[in-house]
Amino acid sequence: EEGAARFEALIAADGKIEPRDWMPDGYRRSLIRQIAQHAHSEIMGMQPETNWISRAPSLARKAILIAKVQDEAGHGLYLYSVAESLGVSREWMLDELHAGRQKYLSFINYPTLTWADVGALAWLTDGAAVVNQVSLCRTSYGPYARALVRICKEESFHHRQGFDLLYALSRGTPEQRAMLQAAVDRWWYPALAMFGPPDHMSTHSAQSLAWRIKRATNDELRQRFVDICVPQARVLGVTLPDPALRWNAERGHHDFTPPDFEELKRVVAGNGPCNRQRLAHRRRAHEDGAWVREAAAAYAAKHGESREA
Amino acid sequence: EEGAARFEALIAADGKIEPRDWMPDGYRRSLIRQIAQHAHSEIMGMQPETNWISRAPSLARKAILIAKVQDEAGHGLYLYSVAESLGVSREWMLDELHAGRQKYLSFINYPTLTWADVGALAWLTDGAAVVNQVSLCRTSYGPYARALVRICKEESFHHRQGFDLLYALSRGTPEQRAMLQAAVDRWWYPALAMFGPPDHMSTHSAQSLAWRIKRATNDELRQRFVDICVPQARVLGVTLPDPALRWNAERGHHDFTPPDFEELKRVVAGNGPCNRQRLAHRRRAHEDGAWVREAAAAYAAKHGESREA
Amino acid sequence: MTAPMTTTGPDLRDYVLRLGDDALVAAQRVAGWCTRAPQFEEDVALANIALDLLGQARALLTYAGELEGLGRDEDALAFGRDEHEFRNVQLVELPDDDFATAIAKMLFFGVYQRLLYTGLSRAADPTLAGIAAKAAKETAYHVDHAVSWTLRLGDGTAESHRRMQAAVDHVWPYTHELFEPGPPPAAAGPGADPAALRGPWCREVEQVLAEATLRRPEDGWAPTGGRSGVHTEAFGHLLAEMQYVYRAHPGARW
Amino acid sequence: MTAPMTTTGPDLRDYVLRLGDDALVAAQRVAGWCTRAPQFEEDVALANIALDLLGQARALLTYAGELEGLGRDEDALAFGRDEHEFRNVQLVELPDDDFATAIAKMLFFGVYQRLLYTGLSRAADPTLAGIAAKAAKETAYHVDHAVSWTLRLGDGTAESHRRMQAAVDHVWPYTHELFEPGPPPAAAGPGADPAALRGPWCREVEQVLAEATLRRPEDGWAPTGGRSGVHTEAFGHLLAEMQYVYRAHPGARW
Repeated sequence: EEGAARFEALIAADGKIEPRDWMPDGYRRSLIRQIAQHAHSEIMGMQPETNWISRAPSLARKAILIAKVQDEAGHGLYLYSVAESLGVSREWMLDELHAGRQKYLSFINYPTLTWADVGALAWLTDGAAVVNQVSLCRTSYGPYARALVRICKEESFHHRQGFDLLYALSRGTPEQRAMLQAAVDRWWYPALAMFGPPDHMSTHSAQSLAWRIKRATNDELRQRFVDICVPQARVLGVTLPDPALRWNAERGHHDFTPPDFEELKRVVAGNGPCNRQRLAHRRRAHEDGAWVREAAAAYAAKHGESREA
Repeated sequence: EEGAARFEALIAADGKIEPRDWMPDGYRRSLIRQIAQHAHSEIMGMQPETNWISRAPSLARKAILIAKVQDEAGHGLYLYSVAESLGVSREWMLDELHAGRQKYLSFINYPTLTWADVGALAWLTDGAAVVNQVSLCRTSYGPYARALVRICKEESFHHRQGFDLLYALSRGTPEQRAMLQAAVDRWWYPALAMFGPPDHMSTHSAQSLAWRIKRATNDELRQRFVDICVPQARVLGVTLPDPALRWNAERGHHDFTPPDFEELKRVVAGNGPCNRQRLAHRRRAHEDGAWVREAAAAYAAKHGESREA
Repeated sequence: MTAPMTTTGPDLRDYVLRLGDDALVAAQRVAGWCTRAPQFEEDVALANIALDLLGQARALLTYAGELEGLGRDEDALAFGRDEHEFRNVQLVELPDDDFATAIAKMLFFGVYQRLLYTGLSRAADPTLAGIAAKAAKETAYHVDHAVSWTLRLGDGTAESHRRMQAAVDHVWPYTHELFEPGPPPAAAGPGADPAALRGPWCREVEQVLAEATLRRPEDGWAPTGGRSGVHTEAFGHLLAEMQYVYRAHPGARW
Repeated sequence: MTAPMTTTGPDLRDYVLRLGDDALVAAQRVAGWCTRAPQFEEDVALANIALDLLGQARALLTYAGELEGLGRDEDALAFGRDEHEFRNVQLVELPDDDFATAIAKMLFFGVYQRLLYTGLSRAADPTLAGIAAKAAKETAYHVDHAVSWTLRLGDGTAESHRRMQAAVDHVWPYTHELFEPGPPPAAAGPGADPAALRGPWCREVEQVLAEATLRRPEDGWAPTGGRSGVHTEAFGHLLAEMQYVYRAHPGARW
């Protein structure tokens, strides 16, 4: 009871909950769900980008892409350890992921079909992630908030690099410009859908806002993102694929057509273009690596943990 | 005793030995060794060519290449069945191949590094095979002689197609012509080595000639091949990589530098550039296909052989 | 680098291009089995099928180039187009992860091709009708081959049954794209309406699956996009390999 | 299509190109592990190593282009040369069939690189010395990483021991090419003579293998050719993938 009172007081004072603090089961469960999903998204999100590492048409861009994928693996590791502070193991979370019981962001289930997709993915989905995560940096769970500060910084960097890649295409050949427009056409709505269902349909939002796990509603964040993108699209000379998109002086915001949430539901349910492929790839990497992890464990057991790298 | 007499008489009369005829053990063993090696060479020889099927730069050439590889698989099958008429099974021969106890022609252990290698391989090594096999068509073992008649016809066709591929390169860009010359430089000596060690070093030749398993010596055939190639090389505008190569009016033949038989020995012993790769590829195909062959056998057992395709 | 694809061009040209791209990409995948088949008889059979498909592709792409009238021959179309200009269904570009996957693809695609080519052999356009009549015979053999393996793998060992069922489940969703609505151009004739082929296709395939003791997957997820140039991630890798030499030597003849 | 390779060009340029090609091809292979590593920590570590190697390649190829003076930048050299113009050893182009093979390659190549770069960090040529000094530090980390995995795999389970020994046996013959005679150009200084590196390399590698309970393979077969542009069949496929986009868009900037 004392714990509960302290928890409520801390939340009310906009303080941070730490791993050893008492917290309601629902709070813990929500956080585990959210952080695991975030971690899985970092890990699974490496795949559409890695698809282009071997074919990157300049060494500088290849290096940037490898570094981005590396950052994401690092974020995944960091986030799994944050989730572990809530009493679950990485192994369990991976089992949940591999079994399809825990999710990752739906945009990852779309294919990267050209080099321009690498840029569009970074510009739009990392851009959306930043908008989302900047707001989450004030989340009530301390370890997650601190992780997000670091992650946000790197994601902003990725977002800018994506824009820079696209900017080069926008100054390029007709084929490059066509590639750029087609990629933006493909990634606009998957990025908008990243903010989740509209507020009136969102099942977790109210409680998460009350617990200050979330700090803004899906629709607020989506609007913020659209307002940021429009001038950037102008610089790139691309048309965002929404004929209804226009400035609304009265609202001080852009009007726009929201994503097709039926499509979002289908993709989350497992029926996006690449869900099966992504999960099969992840499972195969895990299975192919089993003998290596077993060897490392056997070696550590023989020689003591101190010998482990 | 009666069988032996009949065998000697048949050989002396240049007749054909048939599977049910009596034959000396050494004759049988020599034939099995030679026919298995020939079959293995057809099968293993598919690899350096298949390496370019996916990248063939014209659809017409791609079709020709697939058809050639298919012919070789067909030759392999035909030859395994000829060897089976001598009382060994295909399975046993494959085990011998996979274990490295039976050989295949050494040129197969060189890599095909450019598209021009596909042509040079066909022009030179199929050309050499034809010279060899035309002579073998009169071999004393009936089933092998009949197989060789058909195989020879197809090999001549491959040889001409190889020449045609190279001819197109010889009329092409500077890069194509350079590719052509480099490929001929690579394949000339592996092709010359196909006729085996020089007569004075050949261990099996004398007995094989007596039994009319072979019908000409290694050096005779090699000379015949060189004499055929020289004018063809002129048409292609390539230099054969032998500064000593010149017409000897007295002999009525070209003088030439023989292959490095130490290299041939090394390659036959397993130390060519691709021996390990070729054998590993073959073994892997065999192992990966085990479950399929088992399924076919299980199905046939359930449903009777008549159902088998 | 390549002539732009005209979307306002003759209907028949787009239609023939689709058929040609299907056959070309299928041929490239099947040819990938050379030296990798489970037995040498199968190396021969699969090379044969790859050659048939490649022959169809060559005839169709050549004809598409003629209809287009821009001077592009079969090679310019095969090697000079970018990924988004290819009109093949995604089914044919799926990687052949194992022999069961190759057979499932061959069964589903082969039955479709046989029904379609049979219909097209009565097309008003004589060139197309001629290509289709020859191809219909070839695909009948492909179907026989795929059926015989589907039976042996489905009703063979426990392991082969498991693998064949997994392959059927994996490939099935991609079969829907074969029958996407959109009537063929008039010159192709009414026998080639993809929507009308779905019934006979289902009956034939379902019978084979039943005899092979395999479960017919539920219809549900139906990935699509190939006909408008949207492909799977695997396709770009296939093209990179297929087109590399041609593109590395612009203007060369082979 | 590409400027011809001058064999009469400055010695130092050829030498720097070799080093650059080694690093570039190694980076391409190591980067192939992204999303495929046995654990996420390893995804991070291997990406790190790939980045180091790629950074070395970029510095070296840029410098080779400057020495050449034909206006080719790092990308023109990486993406615009044909296979026979690459000067890397065959070791780095071998496919990483499994994790053990990747580690064996990293151990053998890493120890070689560290010894070489350490020597080169005293080169008379200041640019080369600068690149080498930085790279020597990086490769020390690569070696540590490879050693720690060699120990764990060699002395882990029976299965990992079997695989690691097979990988060591498979890769070993390709190590000879690293030390092929031919003194480096004067500007590289005496610390970089490959023949002189073989002794220290052997001692270091042999000690690691022994500690990992692995058998040091016999010396015998010693494939070669990379330094004169003769590669393995796998290399053409690597290049097709790596160069495809660049070559499909001649003249484009990225």
